[in-house]
Amino acid sequence: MQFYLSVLTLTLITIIGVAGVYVLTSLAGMFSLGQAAFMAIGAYASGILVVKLNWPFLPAAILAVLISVIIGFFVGLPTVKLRRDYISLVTLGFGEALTAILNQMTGLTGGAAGFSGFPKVISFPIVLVAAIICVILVAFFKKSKYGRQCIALKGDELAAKAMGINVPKVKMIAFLFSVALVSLSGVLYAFYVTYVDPTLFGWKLSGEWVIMNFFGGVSSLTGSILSAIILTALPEMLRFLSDFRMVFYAVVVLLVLNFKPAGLLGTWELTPKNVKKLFQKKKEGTHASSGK
Amino acid sequence: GNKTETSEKKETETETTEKTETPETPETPEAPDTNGTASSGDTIKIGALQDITGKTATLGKMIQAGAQYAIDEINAAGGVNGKKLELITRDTTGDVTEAINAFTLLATQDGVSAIIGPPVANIGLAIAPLSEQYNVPILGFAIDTAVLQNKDGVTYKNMFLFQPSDDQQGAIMAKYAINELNSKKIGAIYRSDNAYSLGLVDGFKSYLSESGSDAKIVQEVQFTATDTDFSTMLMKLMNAGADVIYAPNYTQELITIAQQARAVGYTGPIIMGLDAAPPFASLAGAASNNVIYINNITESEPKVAEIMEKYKAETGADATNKFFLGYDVVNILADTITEVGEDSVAIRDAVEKLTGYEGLTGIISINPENHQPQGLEMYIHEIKDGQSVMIKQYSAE
Amino acid sequence: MLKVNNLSASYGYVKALKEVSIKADQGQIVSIIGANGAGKTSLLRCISGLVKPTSGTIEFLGEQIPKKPNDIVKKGIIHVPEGRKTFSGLSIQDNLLVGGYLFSAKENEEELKKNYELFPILKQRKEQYAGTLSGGEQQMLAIARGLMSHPKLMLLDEPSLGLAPLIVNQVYELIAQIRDRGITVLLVEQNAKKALGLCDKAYVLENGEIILEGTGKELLCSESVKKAYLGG
Amino acid sequence: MLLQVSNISKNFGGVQATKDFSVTVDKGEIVGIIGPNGAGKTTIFNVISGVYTADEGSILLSGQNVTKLPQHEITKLGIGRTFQNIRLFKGLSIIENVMCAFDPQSKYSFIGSIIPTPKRKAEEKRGKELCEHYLEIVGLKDYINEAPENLAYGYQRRLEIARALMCNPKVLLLDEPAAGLNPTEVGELTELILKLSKDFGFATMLIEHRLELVMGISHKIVVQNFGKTIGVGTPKEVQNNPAVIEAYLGAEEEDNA
Amino acid sequence: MAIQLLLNGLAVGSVYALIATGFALIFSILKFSNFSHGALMTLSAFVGYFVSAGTGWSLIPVLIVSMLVGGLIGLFGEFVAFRRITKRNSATFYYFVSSITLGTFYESIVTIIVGAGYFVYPMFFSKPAIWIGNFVIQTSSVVMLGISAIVLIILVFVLQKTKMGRALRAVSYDRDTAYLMGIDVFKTISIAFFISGALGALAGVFLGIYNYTLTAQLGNLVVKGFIASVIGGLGSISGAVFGAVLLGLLETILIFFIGSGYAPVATFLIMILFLFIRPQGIAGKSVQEKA
Ligand SMILES: Nc1ncnc2c1ncn2[C@@H]1O[C@H](COP(=O)(O)OP(=O)(O)OP(=O)(O)O)[C@@H](O)[C@H]1O
Ligand SMILES: Nc1ncnc2c1ncn2[C@@H]1O[C@H](COP(=O)(O)OP(=O)(O)OP(=O)(O)O)[C@@H](O)[C@H]1O
Ligand SMILES: [Mg+2]
Ligand SMILES: [Mg+2]
Repeated sequence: MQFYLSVLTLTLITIIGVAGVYVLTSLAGMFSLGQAAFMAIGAYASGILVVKLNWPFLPAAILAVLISVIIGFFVGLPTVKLRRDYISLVTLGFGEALTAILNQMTGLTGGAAGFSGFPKVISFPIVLVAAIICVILVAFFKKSKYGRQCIALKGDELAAKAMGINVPKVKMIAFLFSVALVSLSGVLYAFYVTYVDPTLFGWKLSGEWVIMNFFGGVSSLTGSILSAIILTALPEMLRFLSDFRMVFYAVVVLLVLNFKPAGLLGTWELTPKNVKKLFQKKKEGTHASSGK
Repeated sequence: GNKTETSEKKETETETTEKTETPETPETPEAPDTNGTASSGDTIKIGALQDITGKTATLGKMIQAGAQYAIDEINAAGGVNGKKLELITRDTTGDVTEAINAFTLLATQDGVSAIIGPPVANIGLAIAPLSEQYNVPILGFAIDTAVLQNKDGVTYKNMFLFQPSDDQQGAIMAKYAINELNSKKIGAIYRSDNAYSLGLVDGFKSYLSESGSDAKIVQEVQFTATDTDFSTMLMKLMNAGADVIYAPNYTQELITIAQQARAVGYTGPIIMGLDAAPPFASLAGAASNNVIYINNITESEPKVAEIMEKYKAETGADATNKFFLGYDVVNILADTITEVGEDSVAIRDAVEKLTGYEGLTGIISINPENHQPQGLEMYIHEIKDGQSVMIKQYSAE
Repeated sequence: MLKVNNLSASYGYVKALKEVSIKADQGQIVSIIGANGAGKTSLLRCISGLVKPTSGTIEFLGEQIPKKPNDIVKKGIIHVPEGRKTFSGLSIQDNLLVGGYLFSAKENEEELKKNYELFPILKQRKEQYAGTLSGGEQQMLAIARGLMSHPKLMLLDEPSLGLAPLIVNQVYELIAQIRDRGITVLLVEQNAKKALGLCDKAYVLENGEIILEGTGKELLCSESVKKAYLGG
Repeated sequence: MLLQVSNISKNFGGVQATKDFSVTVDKGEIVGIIGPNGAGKTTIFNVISGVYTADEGSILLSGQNVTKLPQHEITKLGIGRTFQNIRLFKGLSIIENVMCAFDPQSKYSFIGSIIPTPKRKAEEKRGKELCEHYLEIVGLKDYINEAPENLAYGYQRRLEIARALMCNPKVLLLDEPAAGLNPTEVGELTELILKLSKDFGFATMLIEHRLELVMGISHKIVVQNFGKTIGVGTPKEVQNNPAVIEAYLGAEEEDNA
Repeated sequence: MAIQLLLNGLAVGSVYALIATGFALIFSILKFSNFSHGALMTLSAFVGYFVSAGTGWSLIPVLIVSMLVGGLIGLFGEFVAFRRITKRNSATFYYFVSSITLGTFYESIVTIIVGAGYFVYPMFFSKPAIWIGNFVIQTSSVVMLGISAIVLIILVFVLQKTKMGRALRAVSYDRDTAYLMGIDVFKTISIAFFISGALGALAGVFLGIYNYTLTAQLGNLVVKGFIASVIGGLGSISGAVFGAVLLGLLETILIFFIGSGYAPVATFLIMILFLFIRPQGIAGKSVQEKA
């Protein structure tokens, strides 16, 4: 029970991060290899506030997310204005730089030995509520003016500009929203696990999140969440495979990318309307068959 | 559904009552029945929370192998209290998040009496606060003492260390550098993104400053995982006039450092940690000459040599020091269980009082205050003509 | 020379071509006219191998055409695609040389010279990236690039699209010249008047089906064609 | 004067795409730009709409200098455009394509974009109504939830026009709107452009090779060749200008139906 | 010391260059950064290791075999991870995601075969270092510099001047139309992957020699190749090499003066600065998008 709860909680934390990456990658078409670094900022900033400066958790968490967003703004500046390919480069470089800083500022961060001493404030129900809220926020965002502008500029920046869309600004908004979500997932992680170290937040984690986005469905939020669940649980279920489980994981993802290129769900979203449609279709199906 | 629920409740109840107990109070006799973590049935289960895959798998696998070897020996001799020992291994994959899941499995589902802990500090650090929730002792090897205490300096009740800490190991090497090599100017090269490396440097430095000797670190250089070129860094040490180079790093890095140091013309002594134990000398070839290292074991010890030979014959692999750490800990556990039974709380209390256990990795006594081994000696070796020669036994104190 | 028999093709559910049969003889200009989405481009893509037909056959010089587009080019069929499709990041010269991919450097050199004579503007700009050329310049480049492969049959997809009237005239003169070199031309056009005026034979395609065929003159006079395609 | 373009030049690594181009366009006026391929017509549009910044010269929109402004701000000040090669947004439905042009004007904050505030609801509703209105004008009312890729070519062009209308243009730039249309469709398009120009009263600039369209509705035509203006005047004047005939129209007059 | 630093920087740069060229080649044709390249390097470095350990051959035959295998791995990767994406003409994102997954796949294969251990790479040179007066350079660096230079020159020549190079570039712009020109598109793409794989193997084997040891983590260096190729101008081979050498020099100097710890921070800041000054990369031409 404890074990399943723990896996579930960690999965929900991943979902928040993946929802953040969804905003950036699936909506705005930007590929970050440094989102995990913002998770680190969330974790460390809140940790320092609580553990070293004795702040209460809640204000610390809020300030940590705020700090991430401010740092995100400066990292974002060059990325939103430059060619799309450079986003991964700048964010990757930022991630590496941040890891270096975390390793070097031993007094504050514990360096490579990691940061421990987090009080265990976070438990499953809190994470569950946070995840649900975050997913709802992202769902609303997708249907908002910014969501639409993101999709528009993902397809054609020049045309987007010609429609009056302030491309750098919209990209920045998507980037910062993503940063906020990801860094929140960092805060939750830190105060659930009570320990973090710099190696947790490398570019591969960012890459994994991108994979989850694609695995679930090109631009489906539902799909991204579903795949976060599957791809986090999959390795856990495959523990017995030991070394082979990553092979298995990679093969599954490659198969989906190859044979179901739109991802598991394509663009389908779990909305009341779509569920109704699905239901109706089934009904129609049964009607038809019974009619025969 | 209902049944498990009630038993769970019981579990938490016992937990809370135990938490309020003072350490001196002896545990209640009925504890084994109510404590869900104690093993029952015809085997006694011992958990191994080890890095079986991932970057540090070589370490974890060796500990596991040593533990298994010891268990096989014990079972062949009839087991403990008439029961066989069984090793349940859970893989941390060297990743903190995975390690937590693995630990939770061991502590809540596998019903182990004790856990043989991970070799890497980061994993240990992540597990430590969690370990307070459960009643399973973790006998580990992560040499960072932060693994043993929380941030307020209170010792975690279930965490134990079974080899000299990084402070102690660093001190042993520093002591040797000052006393035996008469070094005045030391150059240090270490990995800044590796806790193990950093810990050994800290231990070394604090000994230097506390010893009052005039030897000092004249130059230190750090590298990170993706650095390929050490020659620039080594030249910096040489330029600073270092007469000894201190390199507390992993074996694969040590090979490169030794090779490149010799290539750029450094011929002086290089002091290394445990990682320069065999097979380092055979791997680094001529570059390994004039390397001094510490080890938990020495091959000149007949029992060690015998096991090594036997293990090699059985598996074709070489048993390293990690093997013997795992081996010793299982034997300590077996002794303890013989004495106090298989209840994990009883084992914990007994381990806390362990004194004078004569293992292959030295004479082990646990300091009940901080759960570290006390006065544990290490063997200093020097590599000459490709051969390791044991020079001295040293403890930090 | 080219014989298309009962060709059908579809994209998923969309049926682009239904039982289309056409014929072109050596040295002819055969044009296919039809509204947007009638299936003209699809027909050409079938002939050049980019689209696999669902049924029907395509014969060229009495043989079934090969499967892969690059093998079809070897047989002497070149497709100048709709919308020019020049290699935007390659210089004009490189574009032309890619057109001559199947030929030796020496043969290409000669052909290059010929084309530069035909299109002096291309020679002037030979180092410019094709992507930055204007539409008309790109169209010329696309045709010239097609000529580089010594084709026997040239498939031209809307070569006058977006071109200035003067250039349209030039392009049509060029097409006549190409025919005079003995190259058969299959011409797809919206600009029905021009195409019908030039061609030897024409087909009218509607919703993937051939609904009319005849000589250019016949169709120019046909009432239904006038109404639907000539704006009269 | 609504739009005043003075002496703009644009050079691309040695290619003088446009040189000293000037034009003025007034409310309700339709100005045609014709000229051979590569004459720099699209470049003029790109400079006016801010895709490129002019090397020299200035552009005044209602008296405001917009020469160096970024593209999206120029759009906001009242320049809407369509593209020579259709550029619709994939992944968005037809109505969403138009909504994208409304979104920059939409007046709710970031908070409104993540939770459904009343302001957001009101603005979304206003935008949707406007979109439907514009789509109705261009004749796409029945397809609003379709994917734009499924539209026929001519309708895609109309969608681009609807999107440009959503930008509340004072000046509408149409780059070859009739390319790829058959004569019947060109006729319908001509009517649409006239109607829009009359109803909205904006200035229209039109690049076109289909002379039946451009000659039929333009009040003034500018003829470009090699980046330079070689003739300005009414359609009649231009058609009889020998320089224009030589550079652009060609001798075969009967072709220009 | 300045000259010594320069030498060391060049040595590091030449390793990065070998990584970056393989990267740039694939970028130039399919427009994505192939993140499986690192794992491919590891895999082929192990091939080199096992070949040499098994046969005791000298450097050249070991290199040839590894490069051949590396090329084949490249072909394999293209076939299982990228071909369908190409056929469908999907967005480049797919390549990127697929390549990360493929990298994971290779990595786990390596781990299964060799575990987490380290392997001592065979030493092919009898003298580990060459002294020129007071300066020293490792023999492997010298050889590596030479080989990278030769490979680069051949590659640039092939791409710019030969038919195959033009075909590669044509395919990179428009696959369908390249087909219409008689180019066998998939063969061309395969060739690119083969060359890239062979280059990866070359880099892998040299990294093994240079590091003396080989672990499954070697592939992490792919990040350096990526940074170098972007600095160099995406898709430009010669740019990638310049980018790599620049990065190597920069890192060496930074390590000497501020230490390796903060070097990534400095690299990042310099990179940003660079992107502002020359956003198209060293060799990239700035082409304005045309509406
Ligand atoms: N790649 C594709 N996927 C799906 N449907 C397609 C595709 N290409 C064309 N179609 C459909 O096939 C039909 C025929 O298209 P085709 O391009 O052959 O027409 P066309 O006569 O060349 O039209 P145009 O004059 O616009 O060039 C159309 O209904 C079109 O929507
Ligand atoms: N971004 C660019 N880079 C380099 N050259 C360019 C660029 N944009 C346009 N040009 C050049 O400027 C000239 C004018 O191009 P433009 O597209 O404006 O012509 P146009 O009059 O619109 O032609 P068409 O009627 O064929 O569309 C052409 O020679 C073209 O090659
Ligand atoms: Mg067509
Ligand atoms: Mg134009």
